[in-house]
Amino acid sequence: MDKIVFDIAHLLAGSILLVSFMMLYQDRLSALLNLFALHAVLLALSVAWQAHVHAAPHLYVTAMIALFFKALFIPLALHRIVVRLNIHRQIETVVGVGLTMMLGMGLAALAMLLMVRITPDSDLLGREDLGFALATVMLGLLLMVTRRNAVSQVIGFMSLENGTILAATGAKGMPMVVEISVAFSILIAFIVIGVFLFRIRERFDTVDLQALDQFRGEQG
Amino acid sequence: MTVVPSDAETLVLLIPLAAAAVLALLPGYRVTAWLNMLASLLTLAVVVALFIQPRPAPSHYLLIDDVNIVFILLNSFVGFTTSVFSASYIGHELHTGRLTPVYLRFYHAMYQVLMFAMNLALVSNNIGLMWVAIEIATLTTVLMVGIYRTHQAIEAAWKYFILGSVGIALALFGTILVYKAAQPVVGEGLDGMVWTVLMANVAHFDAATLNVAFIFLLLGYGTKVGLVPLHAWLPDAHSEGPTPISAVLSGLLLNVALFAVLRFKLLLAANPQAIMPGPLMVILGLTSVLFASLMLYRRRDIKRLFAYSSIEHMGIITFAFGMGGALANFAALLHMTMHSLTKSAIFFAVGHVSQVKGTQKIADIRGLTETHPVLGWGLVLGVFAIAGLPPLGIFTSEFLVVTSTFAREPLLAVALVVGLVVALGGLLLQLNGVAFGPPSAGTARSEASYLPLFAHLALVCAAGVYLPPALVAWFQHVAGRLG
Amino acid sequence: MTILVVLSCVGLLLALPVAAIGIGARFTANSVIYGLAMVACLASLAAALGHLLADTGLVPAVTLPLGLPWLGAHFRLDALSAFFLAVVDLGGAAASLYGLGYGRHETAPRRVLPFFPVFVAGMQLVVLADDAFTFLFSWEFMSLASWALVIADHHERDNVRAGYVYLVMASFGTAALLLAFGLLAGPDGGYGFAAIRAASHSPASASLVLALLLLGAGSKAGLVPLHVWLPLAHPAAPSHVSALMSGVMTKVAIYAFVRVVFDLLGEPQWWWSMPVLALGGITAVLGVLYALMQHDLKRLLAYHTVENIGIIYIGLGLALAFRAEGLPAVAALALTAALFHVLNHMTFKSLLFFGAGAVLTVTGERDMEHLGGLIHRMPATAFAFLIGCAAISALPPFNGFVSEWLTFQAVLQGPKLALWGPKLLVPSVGALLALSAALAAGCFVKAFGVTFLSRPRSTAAATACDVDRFSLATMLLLALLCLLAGILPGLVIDTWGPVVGNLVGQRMPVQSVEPWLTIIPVAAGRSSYNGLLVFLFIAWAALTAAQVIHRWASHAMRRGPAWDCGYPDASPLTQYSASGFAQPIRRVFGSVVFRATEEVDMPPPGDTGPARLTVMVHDLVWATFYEPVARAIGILADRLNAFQYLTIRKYLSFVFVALVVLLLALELWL
Amino acid sequence: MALVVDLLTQGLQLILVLALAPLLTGFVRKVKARLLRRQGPSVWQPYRDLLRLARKEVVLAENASWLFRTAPYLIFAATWAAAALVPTFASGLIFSWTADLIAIIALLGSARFFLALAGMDVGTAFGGIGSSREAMIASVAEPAILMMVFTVALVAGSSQLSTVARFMGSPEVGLRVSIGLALFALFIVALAENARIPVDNPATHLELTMVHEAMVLEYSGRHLAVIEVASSLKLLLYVSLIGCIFVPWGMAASGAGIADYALGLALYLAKIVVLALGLALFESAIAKMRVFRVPQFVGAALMLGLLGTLLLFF
Repeated sequence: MDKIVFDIAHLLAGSILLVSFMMLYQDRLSALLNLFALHAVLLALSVAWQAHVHAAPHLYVTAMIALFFKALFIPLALHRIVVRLNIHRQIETVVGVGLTMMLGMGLAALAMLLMVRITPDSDLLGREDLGFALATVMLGLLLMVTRRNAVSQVIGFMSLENGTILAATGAKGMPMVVEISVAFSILIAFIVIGVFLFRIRERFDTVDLQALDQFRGEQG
Repeated sequence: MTVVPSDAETLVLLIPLAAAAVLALLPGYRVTAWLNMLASLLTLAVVVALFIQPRPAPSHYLLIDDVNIVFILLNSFVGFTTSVFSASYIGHELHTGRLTPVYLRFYHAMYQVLMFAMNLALVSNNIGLMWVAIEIATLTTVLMVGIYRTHQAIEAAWKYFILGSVGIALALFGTILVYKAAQPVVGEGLDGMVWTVLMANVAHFDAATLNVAFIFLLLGYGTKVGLVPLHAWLPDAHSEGPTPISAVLSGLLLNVALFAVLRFKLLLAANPQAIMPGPLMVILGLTSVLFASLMLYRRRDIKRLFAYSSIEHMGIITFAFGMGGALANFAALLHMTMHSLTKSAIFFAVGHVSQVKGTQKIADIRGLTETHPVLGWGLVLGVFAIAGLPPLGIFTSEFLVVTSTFAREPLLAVALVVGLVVALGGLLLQLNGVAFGPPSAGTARSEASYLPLFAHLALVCAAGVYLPPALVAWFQHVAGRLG
Repeated sequence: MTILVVLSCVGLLLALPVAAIGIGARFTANSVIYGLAMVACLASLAAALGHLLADTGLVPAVTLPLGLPWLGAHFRLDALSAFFLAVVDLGGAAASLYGLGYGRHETAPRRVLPFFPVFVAGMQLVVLADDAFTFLFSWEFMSLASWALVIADHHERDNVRAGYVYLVMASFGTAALLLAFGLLAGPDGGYGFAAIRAASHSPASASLVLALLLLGAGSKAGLVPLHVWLPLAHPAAPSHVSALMSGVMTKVAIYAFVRVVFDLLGEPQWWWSMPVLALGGITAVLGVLYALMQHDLKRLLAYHTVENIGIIYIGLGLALAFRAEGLPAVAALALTAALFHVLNHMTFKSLLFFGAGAVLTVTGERDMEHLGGLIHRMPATAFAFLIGCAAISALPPFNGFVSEWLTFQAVLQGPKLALWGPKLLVPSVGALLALSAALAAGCFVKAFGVTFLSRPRSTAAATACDVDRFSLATMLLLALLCLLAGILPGLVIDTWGPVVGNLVGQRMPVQSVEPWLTIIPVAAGRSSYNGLLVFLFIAWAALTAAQVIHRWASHAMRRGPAWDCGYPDASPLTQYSASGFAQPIRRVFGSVVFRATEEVDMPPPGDTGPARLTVMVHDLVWATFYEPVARAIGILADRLNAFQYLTIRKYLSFVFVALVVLLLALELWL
Repeated sequence: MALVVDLLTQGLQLILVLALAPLLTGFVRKVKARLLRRQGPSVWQPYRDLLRLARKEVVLAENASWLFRTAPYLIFAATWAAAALVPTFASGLIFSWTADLIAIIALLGSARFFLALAGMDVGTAFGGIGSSREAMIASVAEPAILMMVFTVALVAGSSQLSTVARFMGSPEVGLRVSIGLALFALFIVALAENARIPVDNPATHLELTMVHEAMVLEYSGRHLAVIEVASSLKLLLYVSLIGCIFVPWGMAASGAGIADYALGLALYLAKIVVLALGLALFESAIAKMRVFRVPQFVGAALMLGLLGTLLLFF
């Protein structure tokens, strides 16, 4: 195959990771949502490219899901929630952005190191793709644990999940990718609906997890 | 689809699924409760048939072998007894207004979906399918945990949901990595996810990929097993959901997740270059035992108390599987069986207790053996069983775990024993108040059936004294296959 | 055949709870359960004694298809088992007979009746078990049954707490034994005792087993510092169960020690005797010192159990020392002494607990400070209790003396030892033994004097009357046994010659052939003792003296008030109290052992308020060993409890950290 | 025939100790009186006292039980048995193997046990004080004497007094530190056990200092007489014990002729006289101790005994 094929795939995967870093850096909620939309678009492109390259049309479904569900629907819905809830635009990060970024760098390095060792018979780029996916997963998790706000945690989770989808599509000929992405979408929908429902039922005044934490068990 | 599959392995999945559909449509909790029981019984019958008949050849999706049939059998049995308990229990919840008929309908449908998901996870021959099944099980139980819609219940469900989702995502990444490792050897496509194919070829897989994969899988499915430090969802989910669901969670779902871990352990163990998965499991198991045993001391909610005890026991089982060897594996299987039976029995008892006393707070439940001798002593017996005292079954498995470990790794055995004694101290401390001393108010008779409780206890007690040689031979056979 | 008889007795006992729950009527249930339990115990006793006396060398064994199927439940009745089975059965029969009367006063019989026969059966199973699994199963089962009996009166907070401490300690002990047997069985799971006996154990692992046994069996027996549960739990149970626990269950623990150390482990190493001797000596002295500080009658007796366990361990330690140095004859003497003390302690401790139970039944009091003068109102109980006191104080001509005398004889063989360690330890332990014997006598002067003698200190004590005939019969029978074993020791100790022969390779010379039934442990020139002659002479001399004086001098008698220093009608409170009695000894020993302090709060001159004396006694063992552990668990539990209340984000970060750590580990180490 | 002689000798020993005991008490009293430049009562006075007491009516405290009434006889019997078992003028008597030294000490323990109980019976503060202190002293004295017994038994290779006496009389003993320590320990214990100065004062009736007298305070008449005999017997026992173990010369061996017996008897009497003189001298020269000094005093004996024993193991 053409080298360009891999280069494009590689470029897209790298961009996804880059956006992950940007999300880590971004501490404003609406900007974060936009960045996530970008993340999802890049994922959709990447998946579509894989579908095209490997002639695996079912992957287009995954790409469509990524594009419409994650890049459009979810960010819009979350935007609405943010507006409706009128929650502070400033994200309360747990650790400073600088530190988070350094942690993120470390994680990315770790992911690369781990992935470079494996599959010695496959080419370097393929390994790096997997490394990018792993790094995206780790950064997503990092995002989840460094943000106090439920909405940004949801975003973290979704970027984590984007990483897995990236890995899944990168794995040549992997079956059930579509099913998995559908299952994940359901999961995400649940989460979003959950956030949404709690607000509507007015059980929680804010979506800040600290409010939820008041009902941790055994305090009554 | 008009083709009715005749083979039992599909029936195991179809019955719960069909029942769920029917239950979702039927009003009236008495009928649904009975139907629920009936469906569970049918599943159990099919599983027994499945157990007896020769093993079918594995397909790309489903697999019945000697290992998972043990899990399926246990699953269906406890699923059935729990449905019996649930049938007599859940009506009371309706009377007290904690549940509405609509939610009850939902509850019964979800119960069967959960059964379906667990059975699917167990019979699947495909690591992707297994992942999907476990995800369904997670979602179902999340809904069940939150069914009372109190603040605490929703908080517990939310916590469970988030942690479970992250776990699931990690497990998926691990699964993808396994496929990645398999792909160069077994080729692209479905084969790369079929368990039997993977097992056959794993020796040639890339070890480095498998290593990373196992860490993701261990942490992902380990979250569902409730291993410390991934356990946080477990105590709350147990304490806030309906009691039958607590019983199913502790008795079954944890086993299913453990089964998933076990499968990948086997995979790794078959690859000579990969890391030994045992030590990781041993460390996590031991951490869980020690942590959970200390957590028992400060519990104020009785269901949460036993949830921590479940963490402890999953730790013991993980520890034993991690140690490996015929004796330890046998002990782990036995322990798993006994724990499922005992812990669900305890949750049955706790359900009765919280109904008659109207509370789950340990401080408000006092002198149970005096006001409710049968229930009280049943609970005492259950706690003794779970604490590993004879003549109850867990004593046997703990005996085997400890003695077999001590000869190999004395320090680990000592640490385990310390955990066991500390846990016993904690459980007993709480039991003393609950079962003895001057009784607290609440002398109403329990309306739910004692039958499942004492059936389980009788089984556990009988197993403590006498294990049928056939069962043991079977377990030994399975233990041998677990390496 | 014998073993089948014994096992069917066990089976009968195990079936009794069903009857206990089934029979509604309280009176009938009581009679049926205790009656049948007694029958079962007696039948089993007959079988065990028959086996022991016949000494055919046959060892009946049977394997039942229970427990682990590939192993089966092995039961075996060798001489050692038979001896301990006889001890268990004798104690069980006595307790059952006593229970026939005592049980009727039980407030909650349903919390006692089902567990009593099961408890006895558990103890029987322990001594019969012939594989590690069956042994530990029965062992823990026994603990569990006795625990249920300890908390029979569960409305009493202290009882539930005692039960808690007891069961935790019991599980600790079981855990230690579990590890010991794990080590003995090896990685392949050779759990049968025959396999363990046949296997060779490396010196290191054998020593570890010894250490674990001292922990496991020692905690059940009550070796200091593992004894703390004992004085809490034994008194809390109904008195006939206290008797079983103190008199019999501790012996089962001794059995476990003897079985493993003397039988399964093979040849002892030279230094093994040293920890055993040291612990035994310390236990003996501390046990009795603790007992002296008590004024709860049953607790005092429980502490004396600790003391006597120390004495038995001294005997066992001596036997180990001599055996390790190839002196089987002396080892046989020491082991015989230890086993004799096992039997003796069972008889007199049961007797004493029965006595305490009788007092408790009629007065409702265990606190000696509220008793007194019961000898007038309970003469038969007082008589039996007195004999028990004399026996436990090692006074001739009773049985306690003979076993201690034999132990002393073994101590006197100490110079035969070649190695310095045991050689120097033996006389020191002898001194501790002597000290404990002397203190025990003082303690029982206190116990009997304050409880039965002097003037009543409460109305309950003043209005008591003697107990039912079952209880009395039991106590008098046991008193008779104390006397008989004391005056015919030769006949008694010959019974377990085969036991000793099997364990140390040589038995003591046969005693029953000596003239006048004297016992001569080693050689006639060295030492001998004839309890029969001593008893006869004392009886003859006392009777003759009384007769002569009454016949030739005077037999006139008049009652008058006691000397009152000119202050008539002194209140009973002016008598010596139990703690007052112990005060001199507390001053002598207690300041070191218990950090006892006395504070006198004297009102200023002119003030007519009472002066107050506050005595503080610290339990150093509790403070040194247990409190730190309890505190550590408490602190850890508190600290870890914070993990219940974290935010979801923090829980997520655990997952995250776990992932990163594992991946890092993978990266760095591979 | 030999059996009859043996039995007669044994009987003689029995009667001898019983007959001599009050005399020894009287003799010590007399010597002490003379040392204090008093005339003092006759050495036969104890016999007269006993006879008078025996004839008197017993005044029993209202609360006294059957134990109070039987205890004196038991105490007497146990002490007599013990005293009769210590070889006096001859060793190897027909029943000498009945009990060894440990058993003899234990028999004295039995006597003390009943005495202490009797002190508790009436329920006055005096009885209690006596019993309590007796228990304290005994708790140190008894191990001390057992340590002494160990020393002797280890030297002689036997705890049987006849054998010990024979061994100690033979030249193979030599001079040993341990034996000296044992003698010293035995002497201290003898003082304590017989309620002599400095541990107790046999002549006192000052409540706060007395031990033995406090326990027997409620006794009167024949009961008191029997107890007095028993305490005299005990004193004699200790004197005989010292004689038998440390100066066993001239003791007739079993099966010896009349002359040997006569010689043994004469020497025995001489030993008693010498030891009694020593006791009287010591008692006159020293003052009574505070009660709580006593454990230290007797404890010294325990330490000496233990040291003596340990030295033998080297």
